[in-house]
Amino acid sequence: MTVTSTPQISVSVRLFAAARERAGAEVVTVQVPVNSRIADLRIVIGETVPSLKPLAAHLLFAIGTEYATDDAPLPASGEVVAFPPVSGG
Amino acid sequence: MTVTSTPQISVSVRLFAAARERAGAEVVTVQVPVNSRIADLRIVIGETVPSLKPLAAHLLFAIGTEYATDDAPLPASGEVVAFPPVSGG
Amino acid sequence: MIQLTHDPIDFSALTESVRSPACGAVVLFLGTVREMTNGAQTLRLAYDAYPAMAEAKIAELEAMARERWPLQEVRIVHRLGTLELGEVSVAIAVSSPHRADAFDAGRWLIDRFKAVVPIWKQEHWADGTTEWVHPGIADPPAESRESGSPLPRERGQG
Amino acid sequence: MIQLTHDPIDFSALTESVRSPACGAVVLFLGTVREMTNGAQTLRLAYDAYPAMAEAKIAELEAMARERWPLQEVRIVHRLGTLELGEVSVAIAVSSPHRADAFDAGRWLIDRFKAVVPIWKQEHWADGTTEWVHPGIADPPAESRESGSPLPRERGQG
Repeated sequence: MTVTSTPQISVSVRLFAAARERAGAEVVTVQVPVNSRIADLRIVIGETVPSLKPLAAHLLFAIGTEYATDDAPLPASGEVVAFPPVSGG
Repeated sequence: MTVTSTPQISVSVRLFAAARERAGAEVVTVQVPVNSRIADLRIVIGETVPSLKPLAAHLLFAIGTEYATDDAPLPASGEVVAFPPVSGG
Repeated sequence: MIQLTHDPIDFSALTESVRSPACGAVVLFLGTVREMTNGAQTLRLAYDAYPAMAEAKIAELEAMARERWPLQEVRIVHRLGTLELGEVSVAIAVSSPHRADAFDAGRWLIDRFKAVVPIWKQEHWADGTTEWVHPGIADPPAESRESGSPLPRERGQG
Repeated sequence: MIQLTHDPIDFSALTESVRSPACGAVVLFLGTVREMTNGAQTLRLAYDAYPAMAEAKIAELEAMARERWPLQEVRIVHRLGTLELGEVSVAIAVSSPHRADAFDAGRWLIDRFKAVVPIWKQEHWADGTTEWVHPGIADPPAESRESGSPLPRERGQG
């Protein structure tokens, strides 16, 4: 018997600042269902990397060098950037 | 027969910028009735020094290093400063 | 021009470079490393960035400021790495024919910079601990001094 | 400190002198000699002052600014004499723990400076004429180009 499941894709999430420090890695790779959006990735990150769970709701996402809102689809490249609120200046 | 007249005092008015240039002098001395105020001096300056008449209504006055308003009495020193609106900066 | 640097910021050269006979006003803003924040003492700060995006966002801010105000020159530089007390972390210099525009643009640029440019500050407190500053997540100094905080105190890289 | 000077203003030293570990923000304002004013071309400016009163008024402005904002350092310098295009006529540097206060104080100081400090600017126009600038009396460039003006065009000292 075959278990059917939603096809998954792999997404590399590049982290900065407290997110990188908590994850203990510059990049984490997570599996998300195809056709996921940033909002879905936000949830998956918190579940896959427990140390990021307290930050997940506050993370900002970027695709390349542009901010990506929660309704943005994940990019074909499978590469996303995530970081907590900025504090330069 | 003696002509009675209001006693006059002599006031030295130190000038700056366009006022000095128009008067052609750094200081002009004018006669004003005793107990005059800055407002009276303003009128007398315009009458005594015709080249200052177009400026008289706009002149700012100072006694020492403080601005003096039209209702201020003339100082015992007999020395007053007058200049057109400032334009530093 | 260089917008991110690990070297001390030469704010004199930056200011000099925006002066112009077309302008009556220059405004320079410097962000400097402050010792005390809400009663907590800082020894030094470390700044990290996502450089490619930071430079793209800074260029965008300059373009937006130029649309809003008649600016002659705009220079924005942020320093990365470890900064000692009193050192300059960010410098923004603008020139404009009239001063109101230079003040408005300078202020808008640093306000927007702090909201959108991906750079992060890590406090190195006098008690030996470190803490990333992430506005809106918590009041960092207060939280860092509580035990049992839902966001355990960050430990520094050095 | 020197508030009026005939020498070029060293705005770098001025800015350096207000930096402090107690502060997160420095704002520097420079007034510079602009070439074009309402379509008229300036060759240079000459500034005259009533020095004793100018220094007293500048000191008053600093004291008033310190009452209104938590400022660490305040430096105000104005240059006198002849200034070429692009040169700095006035420099105001302030430092404060937070940037909003530094911007507000810097802007207030230059606005009030231009309203109350007895210093006057004389335009040396490209057509060879000169003209004292006295705000509110007339629109100087326009008037200077009319004949039969009630305030005949000022002639310069040199």
